[in-house]
Amino acid sequence: MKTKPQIELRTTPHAHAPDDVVRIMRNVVYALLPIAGFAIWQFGLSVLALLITVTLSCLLTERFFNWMGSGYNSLGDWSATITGLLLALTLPPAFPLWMGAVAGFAAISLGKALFGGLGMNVLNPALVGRAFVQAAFPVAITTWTPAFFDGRFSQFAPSTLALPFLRPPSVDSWVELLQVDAFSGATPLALHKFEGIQTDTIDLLTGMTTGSAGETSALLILVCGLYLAFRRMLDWRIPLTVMGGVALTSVLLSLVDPEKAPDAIFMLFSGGLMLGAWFMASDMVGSPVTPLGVLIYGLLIGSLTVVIRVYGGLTEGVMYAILLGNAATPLIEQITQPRIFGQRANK
Amino acid sequence: MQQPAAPAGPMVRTLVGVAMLSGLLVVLTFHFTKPYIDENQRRAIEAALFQVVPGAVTRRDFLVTEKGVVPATEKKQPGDTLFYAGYDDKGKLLGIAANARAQGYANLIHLLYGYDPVCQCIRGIKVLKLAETPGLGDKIITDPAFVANFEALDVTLAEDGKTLANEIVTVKHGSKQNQWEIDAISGATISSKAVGKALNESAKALLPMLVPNIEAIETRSEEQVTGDRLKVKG
Amino acid sequence: MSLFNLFGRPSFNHGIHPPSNKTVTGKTPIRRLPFPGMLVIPLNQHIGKPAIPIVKKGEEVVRGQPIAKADGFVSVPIHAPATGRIKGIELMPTAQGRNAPSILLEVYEGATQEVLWGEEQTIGDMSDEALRQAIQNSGMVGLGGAAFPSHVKLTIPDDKSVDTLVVNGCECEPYLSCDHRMMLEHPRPLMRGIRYAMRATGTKQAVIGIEDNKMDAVETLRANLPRDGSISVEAVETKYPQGSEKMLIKSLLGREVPAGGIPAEIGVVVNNVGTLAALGQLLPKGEGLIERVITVAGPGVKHPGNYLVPLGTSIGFVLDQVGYEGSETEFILGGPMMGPAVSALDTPVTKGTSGLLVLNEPNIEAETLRIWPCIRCARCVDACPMHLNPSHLGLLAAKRKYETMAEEFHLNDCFECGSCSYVCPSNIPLVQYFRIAKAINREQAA
Amino acid sequence: MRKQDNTITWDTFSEGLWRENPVFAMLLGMCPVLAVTNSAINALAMGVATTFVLLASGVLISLLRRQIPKQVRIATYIVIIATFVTIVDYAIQAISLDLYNALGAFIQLIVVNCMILGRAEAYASKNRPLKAFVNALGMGAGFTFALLCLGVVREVLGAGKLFGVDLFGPQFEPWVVMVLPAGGFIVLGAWLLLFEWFKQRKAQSESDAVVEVR
Amino acid sequence: MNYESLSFIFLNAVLANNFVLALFLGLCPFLGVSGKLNTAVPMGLATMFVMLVSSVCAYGINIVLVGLDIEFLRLIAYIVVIASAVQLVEMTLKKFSPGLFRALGIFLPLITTNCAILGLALFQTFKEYDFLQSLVYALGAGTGFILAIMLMAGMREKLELSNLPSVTQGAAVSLMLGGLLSLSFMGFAGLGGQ
Ligand SMILES: Cc1cc2nc3c(=O)[nH]c(=O)nc-3n(C[C@H](O)[C@H](O)[C@H](O)COP(=O)(O)O)c2cc1C
Ligand SMILES: Cc1cc2nc3c(=O)[nH]c(=O)nc-3n(C[C@H](O)[C@H](O)[C@H](O)COP(=O)(O)O)c2cc1C
Ligand SMILES: Cc1cc2nc3c(=O)[nH]c(=O)nc-3n(C[C@H](O)[C@H](O)[C@H](O)COP(=O)(O)O)c2cc1C
Ligand SMILES: Cc1cc2nc3c(=O)[nH]c(=O)nc-3n(C[C@H](O)[C@H](O)[C@H](O)CO)c2cc1C
Ligand code: SF4
Ligand code: SF4
Ligand code: SF4
Ligand code: SF4
Ligand code: FES
Repeated sequence: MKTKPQIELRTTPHAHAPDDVVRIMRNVVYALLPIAGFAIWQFGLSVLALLITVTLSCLLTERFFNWMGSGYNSLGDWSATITGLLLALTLPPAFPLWMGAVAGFAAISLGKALFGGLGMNVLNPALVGRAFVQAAFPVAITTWTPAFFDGRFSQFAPSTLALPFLRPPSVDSWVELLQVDAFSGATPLALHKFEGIQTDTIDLLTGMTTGSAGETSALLILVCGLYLAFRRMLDWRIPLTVMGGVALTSVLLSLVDPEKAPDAIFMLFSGGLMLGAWFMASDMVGSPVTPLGVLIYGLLIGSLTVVIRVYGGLTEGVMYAILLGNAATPLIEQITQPRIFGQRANK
Repeated sequence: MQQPAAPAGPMVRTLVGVAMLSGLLVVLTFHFTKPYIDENQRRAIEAALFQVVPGAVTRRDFLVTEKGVVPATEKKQPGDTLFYAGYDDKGKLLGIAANARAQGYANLIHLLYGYDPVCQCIRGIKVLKLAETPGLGDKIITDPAFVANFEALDVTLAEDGKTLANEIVTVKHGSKQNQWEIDAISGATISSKAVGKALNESAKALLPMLVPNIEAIETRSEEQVTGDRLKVKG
Repeated sequence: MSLFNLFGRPSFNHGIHPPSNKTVTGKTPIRRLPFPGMLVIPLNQHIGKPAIPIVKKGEEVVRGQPIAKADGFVSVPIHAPATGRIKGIELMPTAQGRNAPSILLEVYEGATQEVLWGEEQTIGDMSDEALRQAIQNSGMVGLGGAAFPSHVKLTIPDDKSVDTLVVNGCECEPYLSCDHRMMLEHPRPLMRGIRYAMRATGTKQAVIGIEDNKMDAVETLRANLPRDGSISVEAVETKYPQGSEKMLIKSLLGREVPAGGIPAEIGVVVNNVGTLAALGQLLPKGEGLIERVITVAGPGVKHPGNYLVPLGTSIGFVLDQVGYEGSETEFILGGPMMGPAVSALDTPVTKGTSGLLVLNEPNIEAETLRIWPCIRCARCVDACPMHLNPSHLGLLAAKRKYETMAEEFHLNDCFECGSCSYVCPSNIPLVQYFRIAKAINREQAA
Repeated sequence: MRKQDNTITWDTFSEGLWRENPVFAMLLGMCPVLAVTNSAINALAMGVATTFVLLASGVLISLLRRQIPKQVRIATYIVIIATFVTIVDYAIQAISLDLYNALGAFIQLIVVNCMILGRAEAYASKNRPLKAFVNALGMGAGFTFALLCLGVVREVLGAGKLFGVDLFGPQFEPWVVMVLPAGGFIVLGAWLLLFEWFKQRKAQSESDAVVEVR
Repeated sequence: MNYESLSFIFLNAVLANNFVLALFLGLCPFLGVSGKLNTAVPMGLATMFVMLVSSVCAYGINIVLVGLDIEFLRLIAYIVVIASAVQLVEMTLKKFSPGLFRALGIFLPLITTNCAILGLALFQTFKEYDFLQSLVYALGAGTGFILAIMLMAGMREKLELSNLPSVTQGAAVSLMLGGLLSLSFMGFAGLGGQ
C-alpha cells in the first residue's frame, strides 16, 4: 500500500448540485443588468446615479450591520446588491438621490438586518425600502418625468441632486422646458385610472412609456425573467401564478362589475407587475415553499394587485400586494404542508 | 367580579356611594365646563362660517326636515340636515353654510362650504377634518390654485328645481373648462375628487330643498341673533 | 417538477438528476480480483442478529465452507471466501465506523478460485419451506445495499398476500454499474433467481424495472424472458432515487407503500437484480455467498470498472489492484448519494457493499462547504421523493425541536436519500441534521 | 406580595420613571402611546391627562381602600377612573377644541389604559394616599416621558417642528411616514432597540469587568 | 345619521382603517397574544365576539342617554354596561356551551376593558351609525383584528425559527413587524374612495 492518504470524512451525500447561493444571486444580478441598462438608456444620467446611490447605500448598510453583529462579511453573497438594484429600479427616475439612500438604508435595516440577515426576513427587503419612502416622501415618489428626452445623458433632472433632508425642487418647469410631446409625465396606469386613456400594448411591451425606472419594458423583463427561469434560478410557478391571478381577477371583475372592468392584457403589461412578478414576488425568502402554497400566494398577489389598482386610492398595487403576500406566507405555508408519500391510504 | 358569599350590604352601599360620587363629580364638571365648551364650539363654527360666507358677522341655524326648512330650535332628528345662515351687520342674508363629506385617500374628509344664493354658487370651503397625507392630500387646504376653484363654483339648479343643472365634477389638473368643474391638484387627484364628490352630493340633496324656501331665512328675526347656539357633534 | 415528463417513462414525483458518471464503468465487463493475503470477515454483514462463528483460531477452512451459522430466523450464515487458516476472531473497523467482531482469515498463497464446498440440489423438488431454508443456508442478503436477509423478505407473513415481485435493476446512484453489468452478463441466472423468488413468495407475476439509461440491459433481459409472460421488463425514467423500493413500486405499479409500512402491505416484494442473479447462481449448486461484484470508480481511480471481489477484502487492497492517485481524500463505500465515507483503508468489502468510490480535491471545492442560512428556495421540497418539507425540518433541527420534527413533520418517513442535501444551494447538511434528530429521538424514547 | 410599608422613598417615585417604566419596561397602554404621539404637544397633553387620572383615581381609591369590598373592587375602580376621565375630557374641550380634536377618542380611552387599572389594583388599593400619590406621580411622569420620547422624534422628523415651532425652515422635507401609524410602530421599536442595545452593552462591560477583577 | 353603505363600512374597518394597524386600537392583545397562532386565533374570535356584544349594548344605551339628555354620562355608562354584559355572556356561555367557553373563555376577562372594544362603541356613536351599520362595523372591526393578529402570529412563528440578533428579540421586533404590516396595509388606503 502507498503512503497513507489524508482521509476526509463527510456525511452523505457526497455529491452536490452545481448551484449555490452565490451563483444564484450572481445570475439574478446578471439578469437585472439589461433592465438597468435599458432604464439608463431611457432616462439617462439621473437613473444611473440613482442605481449607484441606492445600491451603494444597501451595501454599506449591510456592511454596517455585519460589523454590529457577527462581524461576518455578507456582501459576497450578492443579495444586498440585488436588493439595491431592484429597489432603485422601482423608484421614479427623478427620485432625489438622498431619498434613494434613505430607501436603501430602510430596505436593509428594517427589511433584513433586523430579522437576522439573509433568508431570515419575512417581507421583501427591497419593497420594504420602497414602501418606507413611499410613505415618507409621497410627493417625490409620485413625481414622474418623461422618458427619452434629448440631453438626458448630459443633465440630471433637477430633483435628482436635491440636498439631503431638503425638499427637491419641482420638476414641472423643467419638464415644460424639455418640450417632449410624445411622453407626458403620467404613467400608463394613472392615465388609465384618472383619464381613461389606454396606452398601446406595443408601447407597454417595448417600454415607450414612463414609470418607475425599471418597470417600463414588459418584454425585456419577461426575457430576463425567462432566462432565470430556464436556468432554474427562480421558481417559474410564482410569476406564472401571479400573472394568472391578475388575468383571472380581471376577467372575473369584468363579469361582476363591467363598469370598472380592467383589461387583463393592460393589467398584465402595465406598471410594475412584470418586474414584481418575475423578480420580487419570486424572491423565495418571502414566498411559500410548498407547491400548493405557491399557487395560493401567486393568486393572492395577482388578485390584490388588480383590486388595489381598480378600487383603491393608489394607481399601482403590485408593491403592496407582494408585501401582503409575503406577510401571509407563513399562514399559507401552515395550511399547505405537503401530503407525504404514502400518507393517503391507496386502494 | 365573583358574586357569591359576600355580605350584600357593604357591597351595595359602596357601589351606590361610588356611583353617586361619580355622578356628582361628572355633573359638576359638566356644568362648570359647559359655557366654555359652548363658547369654544360657537367660535369654531362661526370662524368656519364666516370664512366660507365672506362678510358675515352673525348667524342663525336651520334644519331641513320633512316639513321643510325650520329654525334649529328643536332637537335634530335623524334624517334632518343642519345648515347655518350668515348675515351681515345689517341683517341681510349673505349666504348659507352646510356640511359635506366624502371618502378621501386615507379617511373621510369633512368640509363646510358656503353657498351664495345670489350667484347660485359656492363661495368657499373650509376643511373641518381630514386625515390625508401631509404634503399631498392636505394641499386641498394649502394649494391656492385649488382653493381658487371655490371662489364661484356654479351650483345652479336645473329647471325642474329637483337637481343641479350641472353636477360638480373634478377634472384633471389644468383642464378646467366650466364654472361647475373643479381643477384637481396634480398628485392629489383622489383628495381633490373627494372634495368634488362631497360638494356634489351635499348640494344635490340640500339645494333643491333650500332654494324654494330661501325667503324664509332671508331676514333674521331679532330674538334669534344671539340666542342660538346649537351643539355640533364632534 | 415533472412538467417535461408528461409523455416520458413511468416515474414517481420529485427526485433529482445528478450526473450519472457511468459511461466508463458501464462499458467495462466484470473482472475478478486476486485474493489478498488476509480477509477480514465481519459477523454482522447483514441486518439482524450477527452470525455465530463455528470455527476456531488456527483452524483450516476451504473456499465455500460455512464459518459462522445463523443466529435465529433474522440472521444468515457466513461462508469462507477463500481457502486458508483462521487467524482469530477480533474487533475490526467496519464501514459503519464501529468496530465489530470479525473473523480473520489468512489466505494460502496460490489458493484456488474453485469453490470446494456445496452439494447440488434440485430446486423443483423442494417444498416452499425447504426452498426458503436453502436460501437462508446460502447466506443471501439483499445486495441492493440494505443487506436484509433474503429468506426473511421472501417469507410472506400469513396475514399478507403478495401478488407481484418487483425486480430492482435501476441502479440509480451515480457511478455504480455493477447491477448493469450483472444484467448484461448473467441474464440466465437472474431469470432463474426470479423464478425461485416467485416460488418462495407465491407470486404469479414479476416486473423488472430498469432506468432508461440502460436500454441495452432492457433488451438483453427481454431476449431472455420466459415464454409464459409471467416476467416483464419495464424501462423507467432515469432519476434518483428511482431504485428506492417505494419509488420503484410507484413508478411501475402506481401503488404507494403506506408511510411507515413495508411493500408487502400492498402486495409487493422488491429484490435487487444482483440479489436474484446471485440466488440463481448459488442455489442449484448449494453454495454460499462468498464474493460479490463492486464498482470501483471515481476521479481518483486509474482503472475504473466492475470487479468480482471476495468478501472481506480490504478496500486498500482493492485500490492497490486498480491503481489510484495519491491526492484522494474521500473514500466511499457505495454510491455518492448514500454510501458512507470510510475512515480507514483496511475497511473490508461486505455483502452490502456495492461500490467503492474515490473522490479527490477538485470534487470538494472549498466554496461548496460554506453553509448559508436557508433561503427557502424550495428546491429540497421539490426534490424530496417522500414529499416531506426538508426546509422546515432543517429550520426545526437548527433550533433542536426534534420532537416537533417527528410528531408534526414526519421526520421518521425520511429515508435519508440525500436528495435534499444534494440540491440545497445553501449547502445545509440536511440529511445529517435528520440523522442526528432521529438518533436523539430514539435515545429519548429509550 | 409587597409588605405594608409606609415610608416614602425616592424609589416610590422613581421606579415608574425608568425601571418599571409603563411603556418601555412593561409595554402597557400601548394604544395611546402610539396613536397620539405624532406631535410633541399631543404627547405632552396626553401624558398630563393620563397623569391626572392616575393621580386622582389613585388617591381616591387609596382613601376608600378600606371601604371597598373585594368582590366589587374592579367595578368600583372602573367607575372611579371613568369619572375622572370624563372630567379630563370636558376640561380639555373647555381649554382647546383643537387639542381635543387632535387627541380624538384617545382621551376617553384612558379609561381602558391598563396601566391605570393596574396601578389601582397593585398599588393604590394597598397604600396610604400620600404614598399612592407619589407613586402615581412617578408612573405618570414615566408615561409622559415615554410619550415625549416618541412625540419629539415623530414631530421633528415627520414635520420638521418641535412643539409646533418650525426647526429647519421651509426647505426641509418632512418624513411623512413618521406621523403615520407605521411610523409610530417603527419609532417605538427603534427606542426599544436602542435601550436593549445599551442594556446589553452595559451587561457586557460589567461581565468584562468581573473577568478583569479575577 | 350616516349614509355609508354596509359593504363600505365593513371593508373600511377590515382593511383601510384596520383597528390595529391604522387606528392603534387593541394593541395590547395584538402585541401580547400574537406569539402563537393557536392562541391568536381564539383571541381574535373572542375579541370579535365581544365587539358584537358591546356594539349592541352601546347602541342601546346611547338611545337611552340621548333620550334622557345625559350624554355626559356616556363614558361611564358604556364601560359599566359593556363590562357587565360581557360578564353575563361569559356566565351564560359557561353554563350552556362549556366547549365554546373553554375555547374563548380565558380571553374574555382580558378584553372586556380593552380599548378596541370601547373605541368601537365610541366611534359608532360619533359616526351616528344606525343599528345595522353598527353591527356591520363591529363585524368589520373584529374581522380586521383577526386578520391582523393572524398575520402577525404567522410571521412571529416564522421568526421563531430564524436567527434574530440578540437586541431584536422580544417586543422590539414585534413592534417593527407591526410597523411593516401597517406599511403594507397602507396599500388599501382609499379603497372604495371614488
Ligand atoms: C403614501 C402615499 C400617500 C398618498 N396620499 C395621497 C393623499 O393624501 N391624497 C391624494 O389625493 N393622493 C395621495 N396619494 C397619491 C395617490 O395615490 C395618487 O397617486 C394620486 O392621487 C394620483 O394623482 P395624479 O394623477 O394627479 O398624480 C398618495 C400616494 C402615496 C404613495
Ligand atoms: C427491521 C427490519 C425489518 C424488516 N422486515 C421486513 C419484512 O418483514 N418483510 C419484508 O419484505 N421486508 C422487510 N424489511 C426490509 C425493508 O422493507 C426494506 O426492503 C429494507 O429495509 C431495505 O430497504 P431499501 O430496499 O429501501 O434499502 C425489513 C427491514 C428492516 C430494517
Ligand atoms: C435512496 C435509495 C435508493 C435506492 N436505489 C436502489 C437502486 O438503484 N437499485 C437497487 O437495486 N436498490 C436500490 N435501493 C434499495 C431498494 O430500496 C431495495 O432495498 C432493494 O431494491 C431491495 O432489494 P434487495 O433486498 O435485493 O437488496 C435504494 C434504496 C434507497 C433508500
Ligand atoms: C429570484 C430572486 C429574486 C429576488 N428578489 C429580491 C427582491 O425582490 N428584493 C430583495 O430585496 N431581494 C431579492 N432577492 C435577493 C435575496 O433573496 C433577498 O435579498 C433576500 O430576501 C434577503 O434575505 C432575490 C433573489 C432571487 C434569487
Ligand atoms: S446502493 Fe445505490 S445504486 Fe444501489 S440500489 Fe442503493 S441507492 Fe441505488
Ligand atoms: S433525505 Fe429525507 S428529507 Fe431529504 S429528500 Fe431524502 S427523504 Fe426527503
Ligand atoms: S434547498 Fe436548502 S436553501 Fe433551499 S429551501 Fe431547502 S434547505 Fe432551504
Ligand atoms: S388588560 Fe387591556 S389594556 Fe391591559 S394589556 Fe390586557 S388588553 Fe391591554
Ligand atoms: S389595547 Fe389599546 S391600550 Fe391596550
